[in-house]
This record gives sequence, C-alpha cells and structure tokens, in this order.
Amino acid sequence: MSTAVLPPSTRVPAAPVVASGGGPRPSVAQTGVWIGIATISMSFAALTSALVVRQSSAPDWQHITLPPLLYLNTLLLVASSGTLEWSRRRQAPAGLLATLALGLLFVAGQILAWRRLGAQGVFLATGPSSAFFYLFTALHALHVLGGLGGLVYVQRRAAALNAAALYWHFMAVLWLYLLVLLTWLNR
Amino acid sequence: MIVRFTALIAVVATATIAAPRHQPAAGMISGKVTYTGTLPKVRTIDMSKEPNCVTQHPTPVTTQDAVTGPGNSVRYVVVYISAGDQGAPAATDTVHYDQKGCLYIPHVAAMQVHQPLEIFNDDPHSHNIHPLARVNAEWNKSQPKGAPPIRTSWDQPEFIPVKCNVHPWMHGYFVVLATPHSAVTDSTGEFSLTGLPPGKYTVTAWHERFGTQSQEVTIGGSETKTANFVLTARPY
Amino acid sequence: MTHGVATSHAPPRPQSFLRRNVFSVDHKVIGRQYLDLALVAVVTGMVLSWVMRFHLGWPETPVPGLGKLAPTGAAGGVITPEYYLALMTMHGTIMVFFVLTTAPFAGFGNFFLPIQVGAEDMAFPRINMTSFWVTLLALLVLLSAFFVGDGPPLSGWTAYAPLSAVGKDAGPGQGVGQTLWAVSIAMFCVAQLLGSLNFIATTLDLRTKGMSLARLPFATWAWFITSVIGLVAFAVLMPACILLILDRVAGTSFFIPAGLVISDRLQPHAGGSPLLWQHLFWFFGHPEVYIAILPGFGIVSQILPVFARKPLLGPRVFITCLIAIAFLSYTVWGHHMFLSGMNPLSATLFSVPTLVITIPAAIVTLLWIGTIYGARLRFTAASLFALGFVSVFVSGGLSGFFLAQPSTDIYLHGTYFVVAHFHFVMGVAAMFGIFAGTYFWFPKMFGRMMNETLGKWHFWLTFIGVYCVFMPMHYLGLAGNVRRYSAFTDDYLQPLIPLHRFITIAALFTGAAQLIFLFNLIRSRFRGPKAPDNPWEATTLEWSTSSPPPHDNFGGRPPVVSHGPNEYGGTGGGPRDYVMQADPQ
Amino acid sequence: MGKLFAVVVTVIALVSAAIFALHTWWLPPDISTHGSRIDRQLNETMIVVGILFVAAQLALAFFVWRFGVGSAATARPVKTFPGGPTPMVVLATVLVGIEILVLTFVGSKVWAGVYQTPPAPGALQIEVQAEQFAFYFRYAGSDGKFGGMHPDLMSDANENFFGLDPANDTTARDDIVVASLVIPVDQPILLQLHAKDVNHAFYVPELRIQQDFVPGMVIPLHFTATTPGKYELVCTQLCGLGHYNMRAFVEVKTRADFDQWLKEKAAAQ
Repeated sequence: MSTAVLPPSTRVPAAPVVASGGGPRPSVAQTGVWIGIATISMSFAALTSALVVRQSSAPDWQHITLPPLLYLNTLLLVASSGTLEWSRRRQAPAGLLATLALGLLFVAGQILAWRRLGAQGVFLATGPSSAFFYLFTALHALHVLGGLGGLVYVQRRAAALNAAALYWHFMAVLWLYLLVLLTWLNR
Repeated sequence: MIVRFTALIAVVATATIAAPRHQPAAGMISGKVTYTGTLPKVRTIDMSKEPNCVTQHPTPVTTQDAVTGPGNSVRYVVVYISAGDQGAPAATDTVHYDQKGCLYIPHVAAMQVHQPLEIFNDDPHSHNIHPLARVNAEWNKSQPKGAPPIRTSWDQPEFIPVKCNVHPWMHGYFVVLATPHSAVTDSTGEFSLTGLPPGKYTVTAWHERFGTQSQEVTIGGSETKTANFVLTARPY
Repeated sequence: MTHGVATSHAPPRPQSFLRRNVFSVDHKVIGRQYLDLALVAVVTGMVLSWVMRFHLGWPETPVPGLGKLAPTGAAGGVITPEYYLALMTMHGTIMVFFVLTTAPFAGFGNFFLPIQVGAEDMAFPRINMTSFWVTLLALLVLLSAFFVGDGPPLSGWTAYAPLSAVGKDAGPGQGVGQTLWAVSIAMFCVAQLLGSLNFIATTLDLRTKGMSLARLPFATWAWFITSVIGLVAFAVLMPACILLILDRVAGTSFFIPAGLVISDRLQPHAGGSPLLWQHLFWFFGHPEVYIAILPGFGIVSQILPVFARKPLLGPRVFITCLIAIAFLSYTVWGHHMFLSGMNPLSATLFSVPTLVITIPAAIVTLLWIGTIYGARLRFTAASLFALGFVSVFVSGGLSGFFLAQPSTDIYLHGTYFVVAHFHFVMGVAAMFGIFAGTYFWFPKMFGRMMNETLGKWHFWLTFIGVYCVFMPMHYLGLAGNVRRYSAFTDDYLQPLIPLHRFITIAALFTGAAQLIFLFNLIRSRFRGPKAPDNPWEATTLEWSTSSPPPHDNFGGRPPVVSHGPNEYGGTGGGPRDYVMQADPQ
Repeated sequence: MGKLFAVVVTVIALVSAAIFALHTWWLPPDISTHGSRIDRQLNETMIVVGILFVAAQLALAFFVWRFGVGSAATARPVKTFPGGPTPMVVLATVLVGIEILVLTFVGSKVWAGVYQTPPAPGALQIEVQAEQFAFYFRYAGSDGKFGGMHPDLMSDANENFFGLDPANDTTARDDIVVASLVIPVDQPILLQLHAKDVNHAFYVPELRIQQDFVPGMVIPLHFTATTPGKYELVCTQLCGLGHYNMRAFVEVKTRADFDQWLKEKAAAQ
C-alpha cells in the first residue's frame, strides 16, 4: 500500500513504546477504582462545603453528643483494612473472610450508633448537625456495603483483589476524615 | 356561559322534582346575627396589580372578613344544625362559586359533604383556586380564561379557607358540613333554616373572625323558632 | 503509557437475542441504545416545546386533543399556567440531561470511543450496561411525573430552592412530581458517573499499540475531557439532589430558611440556605454546558478535516483549548448568580474567568475557519451540519459577552436574551453536532448510507429555521421580555406578541423539518444502500474495520497505529490523499 | 452548494445585525440616574460583539464560497492557513483579551456604582415584601419607624402581608402598606427586599435594575428615578404558577404629588 506524501506539520511522531516488564502495570480495575475514589472524594467534598455554608447560614447549629460506639466502629474498620492487607500480602484467604466479617460488624455498629442517637431523641430532621451526621454516616455505610460486595466478588475473581483492597482502604480513610469532621463540628 | 345556564336549568329541574317531599311537619329556625365589641379596621383592597379588576369596581372594594350591616348585623356567618339532625335527604343541588372582579362570590359558601360544587371564572384572566384543606384533600388549580368550570365536592366536614395566590387579597371559605341544614347570613345578618322535622337541635353560628356560638332550639311541629346570636368582635 | 491490553476485554459474543440486543454489554449496542433513548427524549422534548410555543403565541386557544391528555393541566385544551411551567421544566430537563448529555457524549462516545482507541470494548462492560439502564430508569421516573396526582414538577430545570424544596404548599407540581424529578436527576448522575468512569479508564488503559495520546482522534479527546468534567460535575449534583430529596421528604432544612409563610402557612423549617442550592447546582450546571458542547467540538473537529480534505489547523492548540475550557468551566458558575443576593464583589470575580473562557472558545472557532481556508471542501449533510455548527456556535457564543458582565446582566438577566443565548450555544450548536455525527457515522453504525438529498434538505430548513426561532429572542430580551412566563399580561409586553407569534410559526416549521430527518433515519436503517467500510475517506480506526464493526470491533486483530488522526491533504505518490491511522508506517 | 451556504450565512448575519443596529426592538427609555452607564456599556459591547459576529460569519461564508468543490473529483492542492494556527491564537487572544480587559475594567465600575456603593444618606427607605404572587410595599408612616415583622402573623386573609402586630407594637400601627411602589422623583430610594415564601426578583426595565429576593435574607437595593410616570415592576425569578402575572406598578411622582399621596395614605391608617 502506498502512502501519500503529507505536509510535514501533520505528522505525529510515533509514541515511545514502553517496554513491558518495567514494573507492575496497574490493572484496568485499579484505574477504575482510582477514578471512583476521585468521584467519591468530590461528592464528599461537595457535602463538606454544603456543611460549611449551612453552618454559617443560620445560628441554629446545635451540638450533638456522638455515641462512643463510633470509636469502636472505627477500630473495626481500621482493623479490617489491616486484615485485608495481611490477606493480600500473604495470600491468606482467611484474612479476606476476617475483613468481610469486620466490615459487616462495622455496618452493624453504625446502625446501632444511629439507634443510640435516636434513643436520645436526635433524628435526621432534628437539626442541621444531626442531618449531616446521619447523611454522612449513611452515605459512607452505603459505600462500605458496595466495598463488601466487591470483596465477595473477589472470592470468585482473585484478579480484582488489588482494586478491591484499594477501595477498601479508601473507605477507612474516608471514615477517618468523616469522624474527625463530625467530632470537630460537635466538639 | 351556556354551560352554566344549562347547569342552572338542571338544578332548578332537580329541585322541582325533589320538592314535593313527603314531610308531615316541618319547622323553621330563623334569626339574626349581631356583634358587640370593636370591629377590626375595614381596609380597602388594593387591586392595582390587576387593572382588569380595578376597572370592574367603580367604588373601591373593602375587605370581606368582617362585613357588618345596619344594627350591628354581621354578614357571612354560617348558621347550621350541629347536633340533632335526623338524617334528612342529602343536598343535591349544585353550589356555585364565582370568581368575578377578583373577588369570590359568595365570600362564604356553605355546603354539605358530597354536595356538588362548581367553580366559575368570570374574569378575563386566570385565577388559581387553592382550598387550604387539612382534613380533605388539598388542591390548587389554575382556571384560565376560557377553561371549563371546575366540578368537585368534599368528602369530610371542614371549614376550608380558599385563596387565590395570583391575587393574594382574594379570600373566601368553603364551609363543608355534615348537615344539609345550613344558611349564610345576608347583608342584614338574617338567616333561616327550613324543613326541620320536630326535634331538639343545636344551632351553631360560625364566623371566620368572630368565632363560634351555639344554642339549643326545640321544634315542636310546623312552627318557626327564633335564634339570635351575638358574636364578640376584636379589633386585631 | 500503556498499550495493547485490550485482548481480554470483549466478553464472548452471547447467543440469546436478549443478551445480544437488549441486555448487551457490547459498547456498540449500548451506544445505539443511548442514541435511541436520546431520540425518544428529543422527540418528547420537541413536542413539549411545540405546545409551549403554541401557547405563547395564542394563549387562550385550546390545543386540540390536549384536554384529553392532560385533563387537569389543560382542561378543555386550555393550558393552565402551571401546566405551561411543567412543560417548560420537563422540556429543559429532558433536553439538557437526556438529549444533550446522552446523545453526543454517552451515545456516540460509547459507540466510537473504544473503536477509536483500538479497544475491543469498554474497560468495564457490565458497568457500562448498568449505566445505560439506570439512565433509562431515570428517564422513566422523570416522565412518570407527568401522571402523578398533583401534577408534573414546575420549578424549571434549575429547580431553585425553596420553591422546589418546601413541598405541596408552594403550589401544584410541588408534591410527588418534584420529588420524582430530584430522584430522576440523582439516578442520572449515578449513570453518568459510571459512564464517565468507563470513558476515562478506557482511554487511559485500553489504547491499542501505537495509539499515543497525541494520536488520539479529536472526538475521543473531547469525550475524554468531557468525562473528566462530568466526573466532577455529576459528583456534586448527586449529593445536592440527595439534600433536596431529604428537605422534601424527611423534614430537614438544608435549603429552607426559617419563617417562611407559604399560602398563609408557616413552614416547619429553620436555618437553611437557598443560595446553597444555587451554588451546588451551578457548580454542576455550568460545566454541564461544556459536557453538552465539547463532544460537538470533537465531532466537528473530526468531521471538518475529512470533508475539507486537509488537516485540522493546530491540533495541539485545539486540545490545549479543550483542557483550558475544562479547567475554567469550574471557576465560572457564579455568573448565573450575579443578581442572586450573593456578595456583589464576587460577581466581579466570577465575571473575569467567564470572559476569559471565551479566549479558548474563540481560538477553536478560528481554527475551524482556518481549516476551511485552502480546503477542497466537500458538501455532504455531515459537512454542512459541521459548518452550520460553526455558524450557530459563533452566534450563541458572542451573546455570552452581554451576560458575562454583571453590569449588562443587570438588565438582561432573566429575559429571553438568556434563552436565546443558551439555546444557540448549547441547544442548537450541540444538536448540529449530533446531526453532523449522525450523518457521518450512520454508515458505520448500521452498515447503510443515509439519503444525502434528504439530509441536505434537512440541513437547509433547520439552519434557516433555528435562526428564525432564536435570533428574535435576543430582540425580545433587549425589550425586557421576561422568560418563563406562561402568558404576557404586562402592558409593556403587548407590542412583542407579534414577534412571539413569528417565533412560534418558525418553531413549528423547524420542528416539522425534523420529520425529514426522522424519516431518513428510520428508512435508511432498513432500506439505505450498503455502506462501504470507509465512505468518507477518513483516517480514524473506525473506518479501518467493517461497516458495521464485528462484535469485538476488529475481528480479533487489534490494529496497530502508526499515524495521527489528522493526516489529510497529501498530493502525490498514491491514489489516496490521506493516511489512515492503521496504515503501516 | 458552497455558494448557497455562503449566501445564506451572509444574509442571516446581515439581517440579524441590521435589526440590532436599527434598534427595531430595543430597551425602553432609561429613567434612572445610573442607567445611562449600563446603556453605554451595553452599546459598546453591542458594537464590539456586532463587529466580531459579522466578521466571523462573513469569514466563514467567504471561505466556504471560495474553497468549496462541487464534487469530490477536483484535485486542487490544499493550502495551509498562512502561518498555521499561530495567527489564529494571537488574533483571538489579543482581540478577545483586549475586549475582556476593557469590558471588565469599565463594566466592573458600572456594576460597583450600582451594587457596591452605599445608598445616599437621605434615601427614602421602603420595605418590599414579595410573595406568591404579588409585591407589597411598606412605608414607615408618621413615626418614621417600621414595625417588626412576625412570620406567624403573616396572613393574606387578614391583609397582613408584613406580619405586623399592631395590637402590641405601636410602631406598626401607622405603617403604610400598599400594592404599588410610589416614589418621589429625583429622590434616592433604598428598598429592603424581603421574600415571604420562595425566590422572586425585582425587575423594572426602565429603571435598569434587577435583584433577586431570597427568603431568609434582607437584600438592600437603591436607585434614583428621574422621570415621573407609571412603570411596571415584574418578577423574573420562577416562583410558581402565577409567576407570569406577578407584577406591581411603579409610580414615580413629583415631590408635591408624592407628599400629597403619602398624607392621604397616612390619614387612612
């Protein structure tokens, strides 16, 4: 096949081809999770800015006492991150199961924390502080449930483990951020 | 307009057919509603937003929430049988409610539950009818010029304020009652409740600003009893 | 940079009809589904606009048959003010979300982005399928709002709180209908986030051997940048919708301040901020404008060189401009809020980036015009629509100068001038991009050619028609004609009614011209002449495979790319004046 | 085909521009002290944008006319734009850049003059209540003081649009509430915008002023009218079914007429 002669300006130089074996290539799934992390961060950033605006819009911000159970839940989630990492590095399936169990316990603990707050008479519509508390914890719990689904999926397709682990660690980081935010707001 | 006229004929016809009711003795309660105390200030309604309506009223219109007449009489008081009703036949004639000159005509319409209600727009522009019902289902509909009348009815007894959001001064009441026996006082504060079989009745007078009053009336046969009410007016 | 990982990505071709055509994970089927959805949506949206325009021209004349369709909203065929506003809200929402976002971005992007990068499918085919079905569900939820008891929503596509947040007391359409609106938009956000994730991952990871970023076709660049914008924008709108839903159904007060009295009822809310909704909405809303128009930029930049038979002028400049627009699009949202009650000083601050963003837009326009210079311009329906795109984009873009300045916006804000501006720049221009893309890619998508004669008639009638519809709206705006009015009762608006009638007639005429397109589209799908693999003599990878492409796009042999997408205009040495990207070195 | 395109684009561009230039539909006469600056800014923008519009459309038309081929057969060699993309970048950046600088510099002064300056010290203060779907205006009355506003007392049914409490609040008793904005000519006016229910907007085209009402906020707005007459105030922020019909009249009166009007209204209280 003959090639036409082209004006030089239109030629694009060939891309430098990356030699294979230059370190582990991030899998597509991991790229996806990174993009997902960016999106989720953006959503929570938007909610955080909404919180800041809402807090300054009226002097009706009342402080709620966070149930101490939250700190136990935090430990559970951080521990689950640890067990997952152990499972990933040592290829120990038991670690994965432990992570699943800890994750489920975390969600159950969050639900229990809501019930504790409810028992104090603090509900979603009680005030802006409680509204944001329930909103943040519920959205985070939903994302954690999604992560649990991912971990179940990994049982079938081990190739996705790294991506699932990335997401799971992000869940722990996100929770720590939310906990600091909520504690600071209700200090 | 033709539709309305037809409806009127229909109503008259129904009334005529229903008239020879088989009632051995029917009494009547009539009376007058007056007030004591200080009336709220009568305010002129500023309709300048809707020039169509300004031109319809050669003299300025005043607020209708406390309309009084000669001898301290009070208009737009609903007088009705609140207890002792003996299961009279349901009112089937259609209640008409008009929007004309950016006012509700009549200001207060009394009706029985399930009684047909027809709402007309006689103005050359759109109104919205917003009955602020709590017990019944609330609704809010526009009725542009040229739209057919709204036909509806109410399921539960309730005093329903009616407003037009497009013309915030427009305000009226649908007084939905369990009884077919009700009347709205006229410009002289007078009313009459007819077709009452013998029995003991509680008659109640209700006014949107001056509150509620009741009294007992016993009807022995084909007689007319008088029941007068004196309501207390407050300036604010 | 990574190449050639596409081999394992297309799942095997499924056997059942449902799996192949309905619940398919094939990006080409999903792309077609998106386009079909957009077609249904655009016809709906256009019919709504016809009814609206008819009402604006002749407000008291009953619309035949409408009394039966909407016995509450239009008793006796006479459209009530609330029904007009509901039509307007649905028109805006359907067009912005379900047409201008789905067709040029999700539709064409899904079909062609994987092929143009040389992949066998999207990075996550199942997520891709989910994205489409959630979009469809969102559309159904939105349309169902037409049939709920207290009427379809009427707060506009911007759904300003507290009108949209306080519920039924605020009037008809503020009950279930408005909640359905918010739920639909939240679902749509989820779908588009999933879609954007796929676009980005595919572009980054699934490019075939030799497909460097510099060799990406312009359309793919545009889709890629659009997905990055979408990722951030929809990630903000979704939580905003959740807050709105909570205010509506759970009694929270994010957007509802204390002491509101609506229809004589004191509202049980306290402390919320109406401006918060506006900030969140426009932080999404302005980038959304670029989500609608940037794919059009890409499509036109890909089509113009094909029919000009010469390379796009300044390809790197073009891509730089796209990136600049993407960045700037996040800094300008406040220009929708100059008069909203926010600090007047911030109006000046928002005005500057708004004006600055016109620089990359102007450069891109000049690049297109410069591309035509010295061309051997071929006229097809596709190239005519691409040229028409340039014209309407110029018209729509320039009116932005008036609205970007707070001082002139004082007068023009909230008038038909704004309607004219955004219809030209994001409605009509984006539609022209969609039309150009359809005439251009139809042979590849369906293996059949569209009828060129009908296509050209469609162009001429549409091109003249849209100018007759939208240019006069500038004049209305200058005369102070307020938008979103269901009738013009104000004295100073009476002299403008003849102009409204002219617009109405032009709109009905332009709408009727779209029937030619619909006819052409449906007929060509079944009766059009068989399309060759590369009917337009174009260079990008989709033209190297068969029409329509096989299930895995390249018959199991992913192409190796040795050329850029822009190699047109060769003079000698061979029978062709272009070099395809998959041609050997 | 190219020639047809060129002709159509040229006709569209010239006719559209001519209608702008002839002011066939144009702004109503300005009646405010600040409006002339807005008008000048708008006119200057119109001239610059008009030139860019016509130039861009004509360039497009000319190139399409000049470089179109009837069929695919013509084998004329293609030419690159002289200098490549650089002149385009320079042209766009310089032209648009200068325009932006000028418009921002001049325009932000105009904006600041309306929205970032304090009202004149002797401004007549009027409170505005916007509600679905009407405007109401309140003057302080003879005591010069506005009564407090109580949302729980606001009622259209009782014509208490501002939620005044005359029973307990003596300053509220003489407040004058009307449905038209009546103002004296050449007197600085300071409006305090309140919204009772949802967002509304204050727009008087002749006054060249527009501002949203936001529930929960009191937004000041000031201007001075220069020509007596009757004008229309309309709502420009979607507020519900009656949005199209939400208006009030603005009556600009001479000083003497205004004083007379105010006296009559005060007497009626």
